[in-house]
Amino acid sequence: MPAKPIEIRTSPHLKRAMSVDRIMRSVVIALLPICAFSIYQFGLSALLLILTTTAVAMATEWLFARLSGQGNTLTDWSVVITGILLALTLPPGFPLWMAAVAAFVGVALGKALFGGLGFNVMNAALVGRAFVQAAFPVAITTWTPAFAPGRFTEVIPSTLTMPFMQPVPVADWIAGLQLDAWSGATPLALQKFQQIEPPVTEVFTGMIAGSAGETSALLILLCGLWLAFKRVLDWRIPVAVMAGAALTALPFWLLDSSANPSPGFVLFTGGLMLGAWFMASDLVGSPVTVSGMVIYGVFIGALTVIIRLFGGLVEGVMYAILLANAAAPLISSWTQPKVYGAVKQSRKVK
Amino acid sequence: MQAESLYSIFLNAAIVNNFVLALFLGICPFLGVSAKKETAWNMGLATMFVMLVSSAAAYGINWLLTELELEFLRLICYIAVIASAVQLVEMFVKRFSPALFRSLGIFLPLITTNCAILGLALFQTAKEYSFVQSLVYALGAGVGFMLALMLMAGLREKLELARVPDVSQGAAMSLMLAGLLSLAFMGFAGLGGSVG
Amino acid sequence: MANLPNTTENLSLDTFVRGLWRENPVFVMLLGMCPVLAVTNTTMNALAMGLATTFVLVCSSVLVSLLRNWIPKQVRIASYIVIIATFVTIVDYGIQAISLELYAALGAFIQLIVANCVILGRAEAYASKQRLHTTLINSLGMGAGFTIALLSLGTVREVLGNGTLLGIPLFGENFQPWVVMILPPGGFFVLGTWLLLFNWLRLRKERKALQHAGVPANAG
Amino acid sequence: MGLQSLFHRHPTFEHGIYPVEHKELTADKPIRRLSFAPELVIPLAQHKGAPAVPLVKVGQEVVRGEPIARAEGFVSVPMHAPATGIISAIERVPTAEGPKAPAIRLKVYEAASQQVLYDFERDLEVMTPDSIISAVQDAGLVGLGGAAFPSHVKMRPPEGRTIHTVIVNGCECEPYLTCDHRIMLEQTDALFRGIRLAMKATGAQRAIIGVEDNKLDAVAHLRKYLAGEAARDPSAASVITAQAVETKYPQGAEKMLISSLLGKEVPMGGLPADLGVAVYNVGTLAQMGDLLPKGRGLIERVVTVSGPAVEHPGNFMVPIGTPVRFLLEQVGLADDVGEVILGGPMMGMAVASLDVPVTKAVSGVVALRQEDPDLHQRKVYPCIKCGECLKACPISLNPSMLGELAQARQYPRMAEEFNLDQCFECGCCAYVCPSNIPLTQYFRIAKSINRDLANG
Amino acid sequence: MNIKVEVQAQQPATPSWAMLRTLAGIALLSGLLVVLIYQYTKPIIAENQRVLTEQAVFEVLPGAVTKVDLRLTDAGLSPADAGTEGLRLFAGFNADGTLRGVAFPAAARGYQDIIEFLFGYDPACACIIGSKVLRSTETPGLGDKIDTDPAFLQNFEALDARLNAAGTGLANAIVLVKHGTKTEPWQIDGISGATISGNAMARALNQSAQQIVPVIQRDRDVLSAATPRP
Amino acid sequence: MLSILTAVGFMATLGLLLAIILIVANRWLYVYEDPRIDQVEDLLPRANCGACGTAGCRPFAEMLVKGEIEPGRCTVNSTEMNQVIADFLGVDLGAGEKRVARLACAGGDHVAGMRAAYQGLHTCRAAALVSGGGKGCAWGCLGLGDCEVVCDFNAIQLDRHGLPVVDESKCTACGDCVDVCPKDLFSLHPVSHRLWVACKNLDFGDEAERQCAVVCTACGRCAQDSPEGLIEIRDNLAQVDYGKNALASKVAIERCPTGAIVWLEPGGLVLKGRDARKVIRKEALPIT
Ligand SMILES: Cc1cc2nc3c(=O)[nH]c(=O)nc-3n(C[C@H](O)[C@H](O)[C@H](O)COP(=O)(O)O)c2cc1C
Ligand SMILES: Cc1cc2nc3c(=O)[nH]c(=O)nc-3n(C[C@H](O)[C@H](O)[C@H](O)COP(=O)(O)O)c2cc1C
Ligand SMILES: Cc1cc2nc3c(=O)[nH]c(=O)nc-3n(C[C@H](O)[C@H](O)[C@H](O)COP(=O)(O)O)c2cc1C
Ligand SMILES: Cc1cc2nc3c(=O)[nH]c(=O)nc-3n(C[C@H](O)[C@H](O)[C@H](O)CO)c2cc1C
Ligand code: SF4
Ligand code: SF4
Ligand code: SF4
Ligand code: SF4
Ligand code: FES
Repeated sequence: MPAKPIEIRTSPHLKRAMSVDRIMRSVVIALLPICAFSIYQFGLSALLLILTTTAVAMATEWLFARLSGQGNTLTDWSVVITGILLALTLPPGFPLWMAAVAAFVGVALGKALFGGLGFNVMNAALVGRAFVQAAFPVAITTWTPAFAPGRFTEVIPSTLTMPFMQPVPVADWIAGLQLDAWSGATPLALQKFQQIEPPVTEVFTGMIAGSAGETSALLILLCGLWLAFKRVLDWRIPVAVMAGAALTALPFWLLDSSANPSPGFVLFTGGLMLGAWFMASDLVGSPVTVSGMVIYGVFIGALTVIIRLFGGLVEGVMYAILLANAAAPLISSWTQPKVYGAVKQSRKVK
Repeated sequence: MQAESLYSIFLNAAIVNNFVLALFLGICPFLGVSAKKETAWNMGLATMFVMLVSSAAAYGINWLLTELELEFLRLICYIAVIASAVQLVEMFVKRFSPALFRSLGIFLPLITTNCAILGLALFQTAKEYSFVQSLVYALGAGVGFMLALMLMAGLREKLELARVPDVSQGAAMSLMLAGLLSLAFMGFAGLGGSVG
Repeated sequence: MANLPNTTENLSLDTFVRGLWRENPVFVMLLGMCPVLAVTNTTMNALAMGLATTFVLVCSSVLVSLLRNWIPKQVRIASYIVIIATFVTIVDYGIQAISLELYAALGAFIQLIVANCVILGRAEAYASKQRLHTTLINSLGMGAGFTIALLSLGTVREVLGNGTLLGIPLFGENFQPWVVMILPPGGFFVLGTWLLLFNWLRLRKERKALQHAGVPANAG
Repeated sequence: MGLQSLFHRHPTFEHGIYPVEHKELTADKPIRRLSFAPELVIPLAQHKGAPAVPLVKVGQEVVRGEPIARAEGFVSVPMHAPATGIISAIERVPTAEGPKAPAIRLKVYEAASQQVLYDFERDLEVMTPDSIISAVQDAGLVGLGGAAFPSHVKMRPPEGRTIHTVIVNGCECEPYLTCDHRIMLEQTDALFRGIRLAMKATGAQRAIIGVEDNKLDAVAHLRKYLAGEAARDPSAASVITAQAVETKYPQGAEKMLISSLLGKEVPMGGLPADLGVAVYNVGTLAQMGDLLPKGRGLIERVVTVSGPAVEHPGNFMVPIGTPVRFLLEQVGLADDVGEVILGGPMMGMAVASLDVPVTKAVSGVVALRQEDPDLHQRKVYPCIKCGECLKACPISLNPSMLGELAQARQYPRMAEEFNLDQCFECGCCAYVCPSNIPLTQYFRIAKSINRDLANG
Repeated sequence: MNIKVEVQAQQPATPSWAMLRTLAGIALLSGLLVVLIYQYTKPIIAENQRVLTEQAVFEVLPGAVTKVDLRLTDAGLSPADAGTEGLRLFAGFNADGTLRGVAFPAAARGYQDIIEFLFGYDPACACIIGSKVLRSTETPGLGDKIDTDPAFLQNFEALDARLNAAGTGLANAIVLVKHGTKTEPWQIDGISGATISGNAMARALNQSAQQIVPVIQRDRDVLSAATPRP
Repeated sequence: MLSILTAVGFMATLGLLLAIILIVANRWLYVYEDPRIDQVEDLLPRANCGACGTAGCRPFAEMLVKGEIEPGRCTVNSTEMNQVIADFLGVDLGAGEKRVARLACAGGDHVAGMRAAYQGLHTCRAAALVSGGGKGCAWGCLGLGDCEVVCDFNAIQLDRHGLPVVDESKCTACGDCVDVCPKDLFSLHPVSHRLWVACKNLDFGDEAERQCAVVCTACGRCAQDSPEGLIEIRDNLAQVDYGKNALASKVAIERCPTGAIVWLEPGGLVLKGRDARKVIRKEALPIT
C-alpha cells in the first residue's frame, strides 16, 4: 500500500518518448557528416566557419534567454542547428567576422525577438544569411574552389579578415593554386551566365565549388532520409520541394534544353538539397497542416526555380524559404483540416 | 518606357518593387491595420479599389492639365480629387450599406492619407504610362499592397499567441517583421526583366 | 485624462518640447512613416526632407489656424489638403530651383509630403482648434521632432551603410560598408531598433518606479 | 509504424496513435471472483442522466440482487444490492469525478454468499422490443465501455431514425485493459444472446463485432462459434459477423469504429443513429445476455486490474461498489505506487483517494509506479508547430492552434473557430506532442470554462 | 479634478454657401500662390536642367565644350527646332568647333529597376567614348559601380562600335563578359558582384547603338551642319 | 499673365466643383450619430470589463446617452468622474452601494489537509478537473490562484497559505473571480454584509473536522444565538439570509467552535468568536 500520498494527473497518463531536445539532437547528429565532408573539402576555413557561427549563435541565444528571463534555453539544442546550418550555407572563405554578424542577427532578429524557440516567424539561420547577403553582397558571392592543396594547413585568405574591414580579394590566391579556369565558379553561375552545365554526377557527389555545406547532394540526401526515417522530420516537405522544383524546371528544359537547366541539375545544385531537407523542413517555420506542408514545399521548389531562371539572382532557395515562411501562417489557416463528421467544410478565408 | 509589357509592369509593381516593402509607400496603414487577417483583407480590397479609381482619375486629370498647360497644379489636383473621391465613396457606402461600411468603409478615410495612392498617381505620370498601363500598374500596386498586408497579418496573428518579450511588443516588432519581409522580397530582384 | 474638445491650450515650453519627445510624431505616434524610411539613407537627404516637411507643417498649420473659424466642418479635410498641397508644391519647385541633384535623391517623396499623416493629423487635431501662436510653436516643435527622428535614422544608415557622414568618409579605405542599411530592409531594421531601445528604456524606468513605490503591503 | 500502416490488412480510421499495449500482463488471465469487501459504496449517480432515488432506509437489510434505488425518469437506471447485508448509511462519499456525491453504504454480512437471491425467469422468445427496452432499464444496465450511458436509451433511436446495424465494440484499444478480450473468450454464449436481444430491440438486421487485430484469437473464437451456430440453424448465418480492425488507439471510440467498419462518418453534432447504427460494448451485451433471462440487475462487472505497481494482475468479476483500496489490497499493491487510474491510461481518471468505489463505468484499475517514465515531470517547451498532434487527432482538429489559444485564454474562440466541442479528449495529441504540452488538459479546462460561461 | 465639458448643441446644418465660399476661396488662393511660385522658379529650374544636361553630355564626350540638341526622327537626324519630335540626341563640339561626338540615351532593366544611361559616340573612331548613368536604383556600393568604378569605366573609353558592311547595324554586338576575360575590343569586362547591372548596361548600349549608330554615320552631314553658331 | 489667370480660374472651378459635390453628398448621404457618445466614451475608463452589465464601454456610453442606464453603474471609474458624466448628460448618478468579492473558504494549507498530490498545469481549474484536486476538502480553495491571475485590478493576492485575499479598496466587483473559480467560492456582496460564513463544506461534524480546522461543522450554535431566521443550517452548512442583514450582529460568531463564521470589519479586519480554536495565521483573515 502507498507510502506517500498518491499522485493525480490528467489523462493521458502515457507519453511518447519523442521530445523537442531529442528531435533537435538528432538533427545535429545528422548534420555532422555534412560538416565533416565540408571540412574535408574546404579545409580549415570551413572548420573555423562552423565553429564561429555555432559559438556565436549559442552565445546570442544564451544572452537573450537570460535577458528575457527564460533560463537556459541552450539545452533544447535548437540553436546549435541554427549555427551549423548557417555556416553550411555560407561560402567557405567567408570572413569570420561577417559570419559572426550573420549568426548574431539570425538568432537575435530571427528568433529571440519573437520569444525564442517555436515563435520565430522565419528560419533563423536564413534570416542571418539573408541579412549578410544584403549587407555584404560581394563577400557572399565570392567562391573558392574545393580540394585546394594545403587546405588543412592554411586558411583561405579572406577568412581571417579584420572585423569591419573588407576581405582581401581571393582572385590572386585562386590563380596561385593553378587549378582549372572554372573551379572557382559554382555550377549555377556557370549555367546561368555561360550556359555551361557541368555533369550532374559531379554535382551530385560534391566535387564542386559552392557554399560550405551544400556541395554534396548525395550526402545531404542520405542524412535527410535518415531523419525522415526516424520520423524527426516530415518527409512530405522535402519531397514536395524537390517535386515542385523538378516539375517547374521540366517544361522550360523541354522547350530549350540548351539555355535552361535540366530538372536533375536543378535538384542537385546550389542549396536546394540542403534547403529542402534541413531548412524548409524546419518545423517552426512550416505550416502545421499536412496539406499545408505540401503546398508550402511545392511553393518553395517552384519559387526557387523561378528565381533561378528569371530573377536577378543566381540562387533562390534562401529567399524561397523565407517567403514561404512568411506565407506559412496563411497557408496553415487556409488548409485547416476537415473535422471528422463536418458536413460541409466551413472554410474561413480571412 | 512606353514599351514596357503589361506583364512586366504588373510584376514590377506587385512584387519586385513592392509599394510597401521596397518603395516605402503606405507604411502607416500597413503597420496600422495588419493586426488581423480579416481587417487586412478588407483594407487591402478597399485600397485596391481606391487605387484603380484614382489611377483612372489621375490619368484624366493629367491629360486635362497637360492640355491646359497647367502641369504645376498636378499635385494639388491629384490629392484634391483623390481625397474627395474617397470621401464620396465613404459616404456612399455608409449610407447605403452599413454592413459593408463596418467592414470596409472605416478604412476609407485612412486611405486618403495613404501615400501609396498619391505615389501611384505620381509614378504613373512620371513613367508616362498609357491609360491601360496605368490601370495595370494600379492593379499591380494594389495586389502588392494586399500581399504585403496579408503576409504581415498572418505573421502578426501568429505572434499574437507567442511569448513575445515585452521590449519587442508593439510597433518595434511590426517594423522588424516588415524588415524581414522586405529582406525576403529582395529575392525577387530582377524578376520580370530579362537577364543575361 | 480625458481629452475634451474645445480646450484651448496656453502657450508654454511644453507646447514646443513635447513634439520633440513625448509626442514625437515618429517614435511615439508612428505617423508619416514613409518618408522616415524612404529618404533616410543619407544624413543629407534626411535633413532636407525634415526641413521641407517642417516648412510645410508650419505654414499649413498657421494657415489652418488662421482660417479655423471660417472652415465649415464638412469641408475641412478637403480644405486642409488643398492648403497642404499648395505648400508642398511650393517646396517642390523651391528644391528644384536649389538643386536638381537633391531633388532627384528625394524622389517623389517631396510631393508625397502631401499625404504625410503628421501634417494632416496636426491640422485636424491641433491647428484647427488652437490659436495662432501656440499653433506656430507647436508645429515648429513637431517639425523639429520629425527632423530629429529622420536624422537619427539617416546618420545611422549612412554611417553603417556607407561608412560616411554627410558624405565625409569616417573609417578609412578598407571599411566594409553594410549595404543592407541603405536598402529598404535596413530602414525597417534601424527604426525598429530605435523603438526597441526606447521600449527597453521605458520598461526599465517603469520597473524602477515600481521598485521605488514598493510592492503594496496587503495586510488586512 | 508509418510504413506498417501503409500495409495494414485490416480496415481502420484516419490518424490515431500506437501506444505500447502492455496487454500481455493479463490477456491470458481468466476472469476470477474475489471475496466481498466488508463495506460496499454504491453511488446513486454512476451513469449519465438523472441519479437514482434510494428505495431503502438506513438499517434496512437487503439481499444480493435486490433493487435498492429506482430510476428517475427515462434517462436513468435503478441500482441493485451487490451483496447481502445491511444499509449502514446514505450519505456523501468521495467519487472519482471530484465532488462528493450521495451514495448508499452497504455493510456486507461476513458469511454472505455469491449466490444471487433476487431473480426470476424470463422467456426471451416472447419478448417484444418494448419489453426488452424496459427490461434492460430494470436491469440497471449502462454502457460498460466507459461512458456509462444507459443502454436502453440507445435502443430507442430519435424520431425519424431507424437502426439497421448493431456494432459490437470489442476493440478494447486502451493499453493494459483485457476485460473485453476475456469476455469474448469466456462469455461467448451470453454475448451472442445479448447481441440478438439488442438487434431485436433496435430492429437491426445485422450486427458486426469489431475486434482489434491484436486479439485475433478472439476473432477466430467468435467466428468458430458463429460457424457452429450457422451449421445448426442456416437461417441465422451471416446476420452477425466478426471483423478484425487495425490495432490503433482510439479504435474503440464509437466514431472511429464506425468509420473503420462502415466507411462513414457520424455527422458533426449528430449521433450514430443518424447513420442507422447503435454501438454497444461487448461487456454490456454479455451482461445483457446474462441478466435478462434471469430477471436480474447489474451488480458486478469484469474489471482488469493491472499495471507495474500491481503484484498479481488479472481480470476479476467485481461487485459494484467495491472500494478500490480493497481491490488493490487483494491483488497486492507496491509501496511506491504513483498513480491509480480508473479505466485505461489514455482516458482513465487518476483517483485522489483509494476510498472511491468501483462503479459500473470502471473497466480497469491501472496502478503505475512512481518511477514510471510516463509519470515523470517533463520540461514543457513552446509549441514548435511540428504538426504531430494534427496527424494524431482522430477528429482532425488542430490541437496546436487550440493549445496556443488555450494558453492565451481565448476559450470561446477555441469553440467558435476551431471546433473545440468536437474534441472527445482521447489524449492522442498530448501523447505525441514532443513539446510535452498538456493539450488534452488545456482542452478540458477550456470546455469547462466555456460550459460555465454558457450557464451564465 | 477639474473637468469642464461644454455641452454642444446639435450641430446646425452648415449653409451650403459657406462651404462653397470656403473651398473655392482656398482653391483660388492656392492656385494663385502656386502659379506665382511656378512662374518665379521656372527659369531657374530650366537653367539648372540645362547645366545638368550639358555636364552629362560633356562628360560622355570628353573634350567637348559646346553642345547642340538633335532629334532622331523617322527621317534621320535633324536639329531640335521647336516641333520636331523624336529621341533627344546631343552633338558635342570641341573648342575648335570640330565634332567631338554624339551623346545618345539608352535604357534597360537592371537589378532593381530600369536604368537610364547616356553614351558618347565618336563617329571618327567609330567607338563609344564615354558613359553616364542618368537614373538608377541599383544597389549602392554594388550595382552603382557601373557609374563609379574607374576600372569598369575604362571599358567605355574606346569601345569598338564599328558598323557592319551593309551599314545597318554594329559589326560586333557589344556584350558583357565575366571579369578578367575580355579579349575583344567590343567586349565589356564585367564587374564581379554586379554582373546584372553590367549586363543591363551592355544590353542598353547594344540595343541603342544598333539603332542609332547607323543613322549617325549616315547623317554625318546633318551633324556638320549643326555646328554651333558662335 | 494668361497662365496665372487660367491657373487661378482652374483652381477656383475645381474648388467650386468639390464644394458642390461635398454639399450634395452632405445632403443626401449624411448619417447622424450623436456626438455625445464619443465624448462620454472618452470619459469612461475603457477597461471594457463589463462590470456595468453591458458588453463594454462603448455600448455603455450608448446606453448612457439614451438614458437607459445610470453613470454610477460603472464601478471602475472614480465617483467624481461618474459625476462628471452625470452632469454632462444632466442625469442622476444613480450609484448603488459598493460591492466587493467575498471568499467562502478559510482553509489555507496550514489548516486544511491534502489527500493526493496534484501534478500538472498550475491552475485551479485544471486541478479541479482531476478528481476534484488534491485537497482533502472537496469544496475548498485549491490555492492555485486562478482568481489572482484573472483579476484585472490586482485586487487579489494569494497569502502564504495559498488563500486568496481581496483588497476591498481595489475590487470593482467586476465578477471575474466569481466566474473563474472552479469551486464557486467567490460571490459579490455589498460591503454592509458583515456576517460571513467562510466555508462551503457540506460534511457534518467530525467528518468535516478531519478535513479542515476552520470548517463549518454544522453545530448550529450561530443559528441558535441569532435572531430567528437570520442564520439557518442547510445541507450541513450555516447560511446567512442577507434579506435580514439588519438583524446581524457579532453575537452570531461568539460560540462558533472553529471560527468558520466571522464578522468583517471595514478595512479588511476579520473578527472571530471567543470560543474559536486558535489558528496561527500570518496574513489573510487575521483571526483574533
Ligand atoms: C539552403 C540554401 C539556401 C541558399 N539560398 C541562397 C539564395 O537565396 N541566394 C543565394 O545567392 N545563395 C543562396 N545559397 C547559396 C547558394 O546555394 C549558392 O551557393 C550561391 O548562390 C552561389 O552560387 P552562385 O554563385 O551560382 O550564385 C543558399 C544555400 C543554401 C544551402
Ligand atoms: C477515446 C475513446 C476510446 C474508447 N475506447 C473504447 C474501447 O476500447 N472499447 C469500448 O468498448 N468502448 C470504447 N469507447 C467508448 C465507445 O465510444 C462507446 O461509447 C462504447 O463502445 C459504447 O458502448 P457501451 O455504451 O456499451 O459502453 C471509447 C470512447 C472514446 C471516446
Ligand atoms: C543586396 C543585394 C544587392 C545586389 N545588388 C546588385 C546590383 O546592384 N547589381 C547587380 O548586378 N547585382 C546585384 N546583386 C546580385 C548579386 O550580387 C549577384 O550574385 C551577382 O550579380 C552575380 O554576379 P557575379 O557572378 O559577378 O558574382 C545584389 C545582391 C544582393 C544580395
Ligand atoms: C528538421 C529540422 C530542421 C531545422 N532547420 C533549421 C533551420 O533551417 N534553421 C534554423 O535556424 N533552425 C533549424 N532548426 C532548429 C529549430 O527548429 C530552430 O532553431 C527554430 O526555428 C527556432 O525556433 C531545425 C530543426 C529541425 C527539427
Ligand atoms: S484530445 Fe481532442 S484534440 Fe486531442 S487528439 Fe483527442 S480529439 Fe483531438
Ligand atoms: S504536437 Fe505539440 S509541438 Fe507539435 S504542433 Fe502539436 S502542440 Fe505543437
Ligand atoms: S478561490 Fe477558487 S480560483 Fe481562487 S485559488 Fe481558490 S480555488 Fe482557485
Ligand atoms: S476579479 Fe474579483 S476581486 Fe478582482 S475586481 Fe473583479 S470582483 Fe473584485
Ligand atoms: S506616411 Fe503615412 S502612409 Fe505613408
